Amino acid sequence: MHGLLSMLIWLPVGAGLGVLLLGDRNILAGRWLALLASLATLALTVPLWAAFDAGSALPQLTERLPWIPRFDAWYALGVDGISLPLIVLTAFMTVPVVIAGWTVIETRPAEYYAAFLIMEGLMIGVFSATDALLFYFFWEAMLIPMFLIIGIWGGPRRVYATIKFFLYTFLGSVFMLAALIYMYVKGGSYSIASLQTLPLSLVEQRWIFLALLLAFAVKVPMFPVHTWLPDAHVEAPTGGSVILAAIMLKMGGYGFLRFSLPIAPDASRELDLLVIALSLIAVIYIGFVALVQQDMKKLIAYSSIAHMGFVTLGAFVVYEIVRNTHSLRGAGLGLDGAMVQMISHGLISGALFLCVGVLYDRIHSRQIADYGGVVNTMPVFASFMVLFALANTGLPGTSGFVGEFLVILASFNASFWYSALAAVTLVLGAAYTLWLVKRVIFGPVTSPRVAALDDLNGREFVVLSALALAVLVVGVWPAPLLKVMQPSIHHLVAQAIATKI
Amino acid sequence: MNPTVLIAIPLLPLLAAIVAGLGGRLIGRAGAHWLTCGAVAASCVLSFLVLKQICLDGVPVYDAKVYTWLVSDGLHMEVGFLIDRLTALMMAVVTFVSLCVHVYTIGYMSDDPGYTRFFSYISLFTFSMLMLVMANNFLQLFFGWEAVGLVSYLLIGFWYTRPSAIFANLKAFIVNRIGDFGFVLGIAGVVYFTQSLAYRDAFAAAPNMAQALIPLSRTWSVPALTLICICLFIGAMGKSAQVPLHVWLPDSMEGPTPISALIHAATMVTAGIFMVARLSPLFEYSDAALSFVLVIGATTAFFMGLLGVVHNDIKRVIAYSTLSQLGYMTVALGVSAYGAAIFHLMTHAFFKALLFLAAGSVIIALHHEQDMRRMGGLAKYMPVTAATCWIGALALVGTPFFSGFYSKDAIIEAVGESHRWGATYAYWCVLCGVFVTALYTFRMLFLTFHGPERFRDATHTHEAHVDAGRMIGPDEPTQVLDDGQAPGGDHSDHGHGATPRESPAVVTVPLVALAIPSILIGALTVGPVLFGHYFTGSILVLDRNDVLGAIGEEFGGPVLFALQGLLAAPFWLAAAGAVTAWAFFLRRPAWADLAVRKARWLYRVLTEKYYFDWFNERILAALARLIGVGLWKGGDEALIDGALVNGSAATVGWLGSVMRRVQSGYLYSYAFWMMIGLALLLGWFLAHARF
Amino acid sequence: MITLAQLLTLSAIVFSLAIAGIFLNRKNMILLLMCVELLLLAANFNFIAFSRYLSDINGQVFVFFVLTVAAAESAIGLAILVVLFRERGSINVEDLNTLKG
Amino acid sequence: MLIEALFYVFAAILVAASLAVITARNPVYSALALVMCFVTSAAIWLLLEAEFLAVVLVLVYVGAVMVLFLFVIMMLDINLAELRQGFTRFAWLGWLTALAVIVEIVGVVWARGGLGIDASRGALPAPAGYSNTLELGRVLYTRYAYPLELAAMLLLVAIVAAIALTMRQRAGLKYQDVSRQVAVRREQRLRIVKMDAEKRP
Amino acid sequence: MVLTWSSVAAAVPEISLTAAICLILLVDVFAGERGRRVTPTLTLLALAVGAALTVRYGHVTERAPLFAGMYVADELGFVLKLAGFLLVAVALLYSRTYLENRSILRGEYYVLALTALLGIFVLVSAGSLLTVYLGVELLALSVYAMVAFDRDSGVSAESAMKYFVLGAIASGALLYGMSLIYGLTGTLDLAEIAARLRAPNTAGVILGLTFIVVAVAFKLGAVPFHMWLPDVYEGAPTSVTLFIGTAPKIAYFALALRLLAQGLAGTASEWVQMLAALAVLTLVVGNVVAIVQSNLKRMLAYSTIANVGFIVLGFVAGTPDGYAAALYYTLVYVLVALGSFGVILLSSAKGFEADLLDDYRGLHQRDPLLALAMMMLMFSTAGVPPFVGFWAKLRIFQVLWETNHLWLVVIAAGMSVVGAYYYLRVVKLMYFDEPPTALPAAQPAARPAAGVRLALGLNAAAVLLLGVLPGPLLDLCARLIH
Repeated sequence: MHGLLSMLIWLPVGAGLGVLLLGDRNILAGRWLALLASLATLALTVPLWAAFDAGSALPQLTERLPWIPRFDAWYALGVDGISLPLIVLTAFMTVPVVIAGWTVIETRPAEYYAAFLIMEGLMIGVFSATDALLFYFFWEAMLIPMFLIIGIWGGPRRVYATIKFFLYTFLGSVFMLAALIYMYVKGGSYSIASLQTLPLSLVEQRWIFLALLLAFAVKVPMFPVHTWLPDAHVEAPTGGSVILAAIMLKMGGYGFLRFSLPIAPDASRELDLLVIALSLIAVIYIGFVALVQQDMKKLIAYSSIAHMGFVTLGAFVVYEIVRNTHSLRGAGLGLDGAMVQMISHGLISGALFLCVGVLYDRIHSRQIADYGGVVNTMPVFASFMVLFALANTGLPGTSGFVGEFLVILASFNASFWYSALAAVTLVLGAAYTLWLVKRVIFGPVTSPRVAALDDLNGREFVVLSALALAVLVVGVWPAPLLKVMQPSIHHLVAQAIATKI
Repeated sequence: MNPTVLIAIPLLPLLAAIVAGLGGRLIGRAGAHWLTCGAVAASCVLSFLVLKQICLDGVPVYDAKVYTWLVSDGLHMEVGFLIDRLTALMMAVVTFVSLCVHVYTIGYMSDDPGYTRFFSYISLFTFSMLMLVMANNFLQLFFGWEAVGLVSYLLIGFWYTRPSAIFANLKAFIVNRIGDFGFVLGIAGVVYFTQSLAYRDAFAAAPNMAQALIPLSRTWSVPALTLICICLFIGAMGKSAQVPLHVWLPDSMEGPTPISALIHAATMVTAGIFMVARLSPLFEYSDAALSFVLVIGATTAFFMGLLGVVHNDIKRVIAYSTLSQLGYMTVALGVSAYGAAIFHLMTHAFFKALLFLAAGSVIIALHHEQDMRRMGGLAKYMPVTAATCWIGALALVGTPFFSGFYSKDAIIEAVGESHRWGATYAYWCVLCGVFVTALYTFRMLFLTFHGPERFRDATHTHEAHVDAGRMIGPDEPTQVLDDGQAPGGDHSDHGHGATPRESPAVVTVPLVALAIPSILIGALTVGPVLFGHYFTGSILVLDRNDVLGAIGEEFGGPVLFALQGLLAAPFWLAAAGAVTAWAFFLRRPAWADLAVRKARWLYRVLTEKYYFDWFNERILAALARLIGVGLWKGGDEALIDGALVNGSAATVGWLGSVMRRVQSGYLYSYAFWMMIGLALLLGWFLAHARF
Repeated sequence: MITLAQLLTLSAIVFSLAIAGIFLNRKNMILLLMCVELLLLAANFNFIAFSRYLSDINGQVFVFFVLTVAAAESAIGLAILVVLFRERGSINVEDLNTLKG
Repeated sequence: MLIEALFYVFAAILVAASLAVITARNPVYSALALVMCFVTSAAIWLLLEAEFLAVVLVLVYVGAVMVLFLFVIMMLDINLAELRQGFTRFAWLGWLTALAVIVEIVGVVWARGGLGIDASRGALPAPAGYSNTLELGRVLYTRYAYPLELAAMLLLVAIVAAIALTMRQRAGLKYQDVSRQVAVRREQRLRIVKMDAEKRP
Repeated sequence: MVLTWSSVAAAVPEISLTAAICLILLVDVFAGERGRRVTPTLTLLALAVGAALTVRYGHVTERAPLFAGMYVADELGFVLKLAGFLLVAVALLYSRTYLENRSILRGEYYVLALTALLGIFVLVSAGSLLTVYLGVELLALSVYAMVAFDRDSGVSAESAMKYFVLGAIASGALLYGMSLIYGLTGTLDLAEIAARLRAPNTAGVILGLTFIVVAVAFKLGAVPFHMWLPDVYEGAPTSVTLFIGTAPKIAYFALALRLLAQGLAGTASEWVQMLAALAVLTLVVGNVVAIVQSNLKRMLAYSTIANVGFIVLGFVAGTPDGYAAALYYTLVYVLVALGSFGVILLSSAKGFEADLLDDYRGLHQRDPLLALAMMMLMFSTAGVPPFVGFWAKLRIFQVLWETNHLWLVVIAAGMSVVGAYYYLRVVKLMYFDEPPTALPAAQPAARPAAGVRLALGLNAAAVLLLGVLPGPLLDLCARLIH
C-alpha cells in the first residue's frame, strides 16, 4: 500500500490541526475526532505490519519525493525491522493518552489533543524517515508540542521542568545536527543509508560519535544527562508523561541503533566502554536513587532511566563481545534485547504513568505518603497497578522480562561483571517498584481521601486492559516481535562491527 | 507420551486460575472452588498417569518444545517439556499436595472475602510449579521459578491490609530476587558456553565447561563451571531459603496456612533442591560448587533448626523446621546424593504439608490463634488433627518405618560416606540436627496437644499468661493475628473460652490423605527411588561421587533398613530429643525457664534469629536508603542539577548580568568600546601584516 | 614639498583626536557634534592628499560629496539635539543614560 | 621649502585647534576652535592646490555650519557652569587609546613599504592651465550625475527631518497661520444677523 | 554620455521611489489635514506601483553597470529591492495604528521611510565607494530622524542622539577606510578595486580594510560595535524599531557583500579572520545578554545581535556558498523580525507600549492569534524546525563545515542553545503564565484593521511554510550570489 507511512504521519497531524480549528467550544467533536484519528492511525499499523516483509533488512514501503534538491534531501520514508515496532508502539500509545485525557483536561482541551496528535505524527515521522535531514526535522519539531504540553498542562514547577527539558534536548540535538551536516558536507547526501556507508577516519568518527552520543544520551536519557527526565515527568500531565516515557525516550535508543553504531562503528568500538559504564551506572546508581523517591512519578521516571540503561548496554555490548570472544555470538542478542526493552518499557512505563494518573485525577497528589491501602477501595485498579509494577520488575511472562533477560545473556558474553552489574536491577528494580506498591496499594486505608476513592471507570479500565494485554502478550510470546526485527538486527550487527577506516 | 496430555497438566490449573481470577464474581465462590479443584484434580490424575507411564510402562523420556518463545541471534528460546522420572515424580507430588491443599482451603478459607481470589492464586501456583518442574530448558525453569515467586508474593500478602503481611511479601520477593540475581547469571553463563538454553545442550557441554575459565579480572580467572554452578545455586538458596537468604521464609507465615503448607513447605521452597538435582550433570563436574552447597546446607540444617526450639508461633516453628529440612536436602545435594535429596523432598512434601495443615486446623479451631503458649491439651478435642499431626511429627523426626526416616537416614549416611571438602562439618551438623529436630517437634506437639489447656484464657496480653507457656521468652513478640485484622473474618464474637471442635471433613480428609503417604511412601519407594536406578538418566552422579551407590550396596530392603536404623546414632539422638522435650516442656516446664536464664545470651541470639533480620533491616536496607538519598541529593540534585545544569544556567545568567553592565548607557563608553575594538583589530592585524 | 606621509600623519592625528574627543567629553553634547565634523575633516584630508598624489580628481569629488553629507548630517544632528534638549532640558552626556543594560 | 614651512605652521595650528575643540570647557570656545580648524585646513588644501574645496570648506562650514552650531548653542541656553567639569579619572585610558590608534596609523604610513607606494613624495605639479574648479565641474555633472541626485535627496532628507523634528506647534501658543489667514472666508468671520427692529412700545 | 530609457531602466526602483517621495511630500504639504489621512495609503500604493514597475522593467538577469559604474544592476539587487518594497510596505502597514495612537501619524514619517528605502536601494546597487557612502548616509540620516520622530518621548531622543553620534563615528571610520583604499588603489570603482587588490596585501590596505570592517560591523551590529543597537531598539518608537530591524538589514547585508566580498575580495583572508573574531564575540554577547533583559524590544535587539553573529559567520566562510547562506539568513531573520515587532505593535494600545516582557503574560488567553504567531516566530528564531529559522542556521553550519571551521560550529551550536532559552521565555510568558489581573485601562484608541492581523498571520504562516518547504528560497539565494 503506497503512501501508508505518509498517512501514518499526516493523518494525526491533520487531525490535530482539525481539532485545533474546532477549538475549545466544539470540544466534544474535537475529542471524538482525536479519538477516531488516533484509532485510525492505530488501525493503519495493521496493514503496515501485514505488508512488512520480515525477511528483509532493507527499508520497506518506501516513499521518496524530492524535498530540498539543493541539499539532496528527500522526503524519504521507509520502515525496517527496527522502526516498525516503534511505529506501532507510537500509534498504540497515543490512543490511551487521548482516552485518558477525556474528562480530565479542562483547560484548553482542543490544544491538548492537537498537541498530542501532532506529536504522534511527528514521532512516527522520526521513526520512518530514511533521510537524516527529515529525521532531524521531525526529531526537533516534536519538542515544541511536548514543550507546550508540559508547560501548559503541567504541575506547579512546570515551567522549570519544561524549559529544562527543552534546553537539555536542544543542546544534544544541535550537536547532532552539526555532525549530520558535517557528514553531508563530506558525502553530499543526507540519506541515512549513504551516511551509514560514508567512509570516515577514526578522528572524524570519534567527534561524530560524541556529538551523536550527546543527542541520544540526553534523549534516552543516560547518566549524567538524565536529570531533566524526573522533573519533566513529575510536572507533565499524565498524557505527557506517558508519551515522554513510552516514545520519546525510545528515540534516543533508536538513534543509537540507526546512527551511532552504523555511522561511527570504529568510534563506537573505541568508546564503547564509556557507554557501557554509563549504562551500568544508570542501572545501579539510578536504582538506588529510585529507591528513596517520595513522589510516584519521580520514582517511575528514575526507573525509566534505569531500564533504558539496558537499551544502551545491549546496543554497545556488541563490541565487548567481539573483543572478548572474537566472535559474534551474542551480539545480536544484545541488540534484540535493546529493541525489546524499548518496546516493553514503552508499554510498561506508559501504563504505570497512566496508573499514577488515575490516582492523581482522584486525589491530586503524587506523593506516596498520601496514599496507602488503595486496594481496599480500588481493587480492580490495584490489580492493574500490581501487574504493571511486576512487569516493571522484569517478571517473566511480562514484556519487562524479555529485554532485560536478553541483554543480561548478551553481556555475559562480554564480561561476567557487566552481566552481574546489570542483573543487580533484578534486586533494585524489585525493591523500588514493589516498595512503591506496598506503600501505595497495600496496607490498611490510611486516609479518608483514600477511603473515598472510586474504582476505575470504564474508560480507564479499557485503557489499562489494553496495555495489560499488550504487556502480557509480548511477555508470553515475543517471537513475532523478534522475528520482524531479526534481519534488520543482523544487518545492524554487520554494520556495527564493520570498520570504516 | 501424548503432548496434549502434557500441555493439559499445567494448562488446566492456569485456565481455572484465569477464570476464577477474572470471572470470580460471575462463577461465585462455589464455582471457583469446584472449578479449580476440578482442574487440579484432573491434572493430578494426569500426572499420576504420566508417572505410571514413565515408571511402569517404560515410556521413553519426553523432551520436546511446545512453542518457540523467541529466536534471537540464532538462540532458540522455547517453552518445552522434559518428562523423565524426576519430572514425573515431582509432578505427582506437586499436583497431589496441591489438590489436598485446594480441598483443605474450601474449609479453611470459607469465611474469607478473598475466597475466589485465593483459589485463583493457588491454581496459578500449581500451574507455575508444574511449568517449573516440567521445563526442558533454563528459560522455562526461570519462568516457572519467577512465577512461583510471584504467586508466593501475592499469597503472603493475601491479607493485604495487615502491615506485617505486606512487609513479609515484599521481603520474600526481594530476597528471592537476590537469589534470582545469581540464577540469571548462572543461566547467562550456560548460554555463554553452549549457545543454548536447553538442558540437554548444557549437560552435553558440562565436561567442556569444567575445563573452561571465566576471567573475573585481568589476572584472576575462575573455573567456569564452578562459577556457573555457584550462581545457579545462589538462585536455589533464595528459593529454598538457605542461609543467608532464608530470612523471608519465617515471615512468609503471614500468609494463610494452606499457602504455608503448599508453597512454603511442600513445593515451592523445594524448587531449589529440584533445580540442583535437575542440573546434577552440571554440578557433578564441580567439586568446589558442591562443597559450597554442602556447607550452606549443613549450616542451614542445624542452625535454623535451633531456632525452632525457642519460637512460640506454631507456624513459625514449622517454618524453621522446614528451613532445617531444606538444609538436609541441600546437604544431600552437596554430597552428590541427589536421589536422597529428592527422596527427602518428596517425603518432606507430604509430612510437612500435613504438619502445616494440621497446624492450620488447630489455628482455625482456636479462631486464628497461633501462639502455642495459648494452646495445650487439644488432643482430646481434635483427635484427628492430633493423630495426623503426630504422624507428621514422627515422620519429621525420622522415626524408623515412617517415611521421613528413610529419606533422612539416607542423607545422614550419605554425608558420612562422603569425602567431599566440608563433609565432616556437614556430618556433625546433620547429626546434631536430628536431636534438634526432635526437640522442637515434640515441643510443638506437647505444647499444642498435651499438657494444660491454656486456650481458655480470654485475655490477649502476653503478660497475663503466667502459666507454663510463659517460660519461653515472655518478651518475645510473636506474630499473633489480631482477629479484627483478618479481612472479613470477624471471629471476636466466637469468644476464646469456647471449646475447640474438630475441624470439618474438608479439613480432615486432606489431613488423612497426607498422613497416609507420610507413613508409607518412604518404605514403599525407598528401594527403587533411592537405591534402585530410578533416577538413572535423570540425575547424573559421577562414579567417584556416588555415595548413595555405596550405601545401596548394603541395602537389604526397607524393613531391614529401618531395623538397622534403630541401632544407629540418629535414632537415639532423636529419642533423646523427644525425651528432652518431654522433660522440659511437659513434665518440668520450670527447667525450660531455668535453661533460658542460664544461657540468656544464647537465648537472645536465638530469639533474635541470629540477628539476620536486624542486620538486613537496620544495616543493609538503611545503607541502601542512605546510598539512595546520597546519590539523589548529592549526585543528582547537588552535583548534576545544582552544579552542572543550573550552575551553567546561573553562570550564563551571571555572565549576562555582568556583560550588560558594559552597556552602561553612556555615549562615551560606547564610543570608547568602538575605539578599543578598532585599536585592537588594527593592532592584531597590523602586527601580522606584511611591511 | 608636502609629502603624502606628512598629510596622512596629520589626518591620523586629527582623526584620533576627534574620536578621543567623543569619548573624553562627558558633559557637552554639542561638542560631540563638533568632533564628528572634525572626524569628517580628517577623512577629507586623506582624500585630497591621495587625489593630489595620484593626480586623480575623483578623490576631490568624493570630498565634495562628503561636505554635502556633513552639512546635512549636522543639520539633523542639531535637530535631534534640539528635540533632546526640549525633552530633557539638558544636553549633558552623563544625563543620557536612561537606556542601558 | 616655503610651502613646507607653511604646512608645518598650519598643521601645528590645526592640531592645537583640534585639541582645543575637545578640551575647551566652553562650547563657544570649542566652536571657535573648530572654525580655526576649518580655516587652517582650507589653507593647507590651498597649499595642495585644491582651491575649490578649500573655498567651499570656508564658505559652507565656517559660513554656514558653524554659524548653525553657534546658533544652537545660544538658543539652547545651556547652563555653562554645569558643563565645565572636564574629564574623569579614566581619561588617561582614553588618551592612551587615541595615541595607540595614532601610532598604529602613523606606523603604517612611515614604515618602509607600509603603504606599498612611495609616501615620501608629494603631489605632482599640476599641468599648466589646470583649473581645479573646472576639473571638478566637468565630472560632477556627467560622471557623477547619479551621486549628485542622491546628494540632492540627502539634502531633502535633512530638510524634511529638521523640519519634522524641530517645528512644533505647541498647544496654547499663539502664532500666525498665514495660509489660513489668507484663505479665510467672509462667512467665517462675519455673521449677519437679521433682527427685527425694536418695536416701540 | 547619453541617457536613454533603456540605459536607466534597471534603475526603475530608485526612479519610481524618488518620484513617489516627491509626490507624497507635495500631497502631504498641500492636502491639508484631511489629506494627511491619505498619506499612508498613498505610500502603500506607491510602494506597490514601484514594485510592479520594478518587476515589469527592472528585472535584470545579467550584471550591468549603470551611471559610469556607480550603479550595478544585477538580479541580486532586483530581488533585494523587491524584498525592500515588501518589507517597508508591511512594516508601514503594521505601524499605522501605532502611529495614530501616539499622534505621530504624519506625512514626514512616510517620506523618511521612503528615503530610507531609497538609501537601501542605493546601497544594494552600489558600484562605487561613493555610492556606498551616499547610500549609507541616506539610509542613516533618514533613520536617525525616524528614531527621534516621537518628539514627546525623551528616550526616543536619547536613543536617536546615541545612534547619531555613534553612527557618525562609524561613517567617519568608513570614510577613512575608503580614503585609504582609494589612495592605495587609485580608484573608487568597486570592480576596479577588486581587480587591483591582490593578496598578499600591504599594511596600508589592511589599515583601510580594518576601518571599513569596523564600519560594516557597526552597521550590522556586531560586537563590540553593537552598542547603539539595544538602546536604539528600545528607545525608538516600536514602529521605527520594526523598520530599522527589517529592511535596512538587507542593505547592510548588501553593504558587506559589495564592499568586502566583492570590492575587497582580495583581502578576504584578513577580513575573514576579523569577522570570525567579531562573530564569536557577537554570538556570545548577543545571546548571553539577551537572557537578562526584561524589555522585549531590548531582548529582541540582543537577539538581533545574536543573529547578526550568524550572518557574519556566513561571511566568515568566505565562499559564495557562505554569502548565499548569509543572504538566506538575512532574509529569514528579517521575515521573523518583521513578525515579532509586528506582534509588539499589534499588542500595544494607546498609552500601552507592550514592550515589557511581562506585558506578554497570558497573551495566549487574551489574543490567541498573536500568541500563536509570536510563538512560531520565537521558535523560528531559536532554530527549531519546522520553522524557517532552522534552515537558516543549518545553512550557516553547513558553510562553516565546508570551510572547516570546527570551533565556530561548536560555539555557534552552543550559543543557539543559550539563545533558545530566552525565546522559550517569551513562549512561557504567553502560554504558561496567567494574564495579569489588572490590565492597563484600555483607552479609546484605534484598533488595527482585520487586514493587518491577517497580514501578521500570513507573516507567521510564511515562517512555517518556508520552514516546511525551504527549497525554493534556498535555491534563489544561491542563484543570486553565484
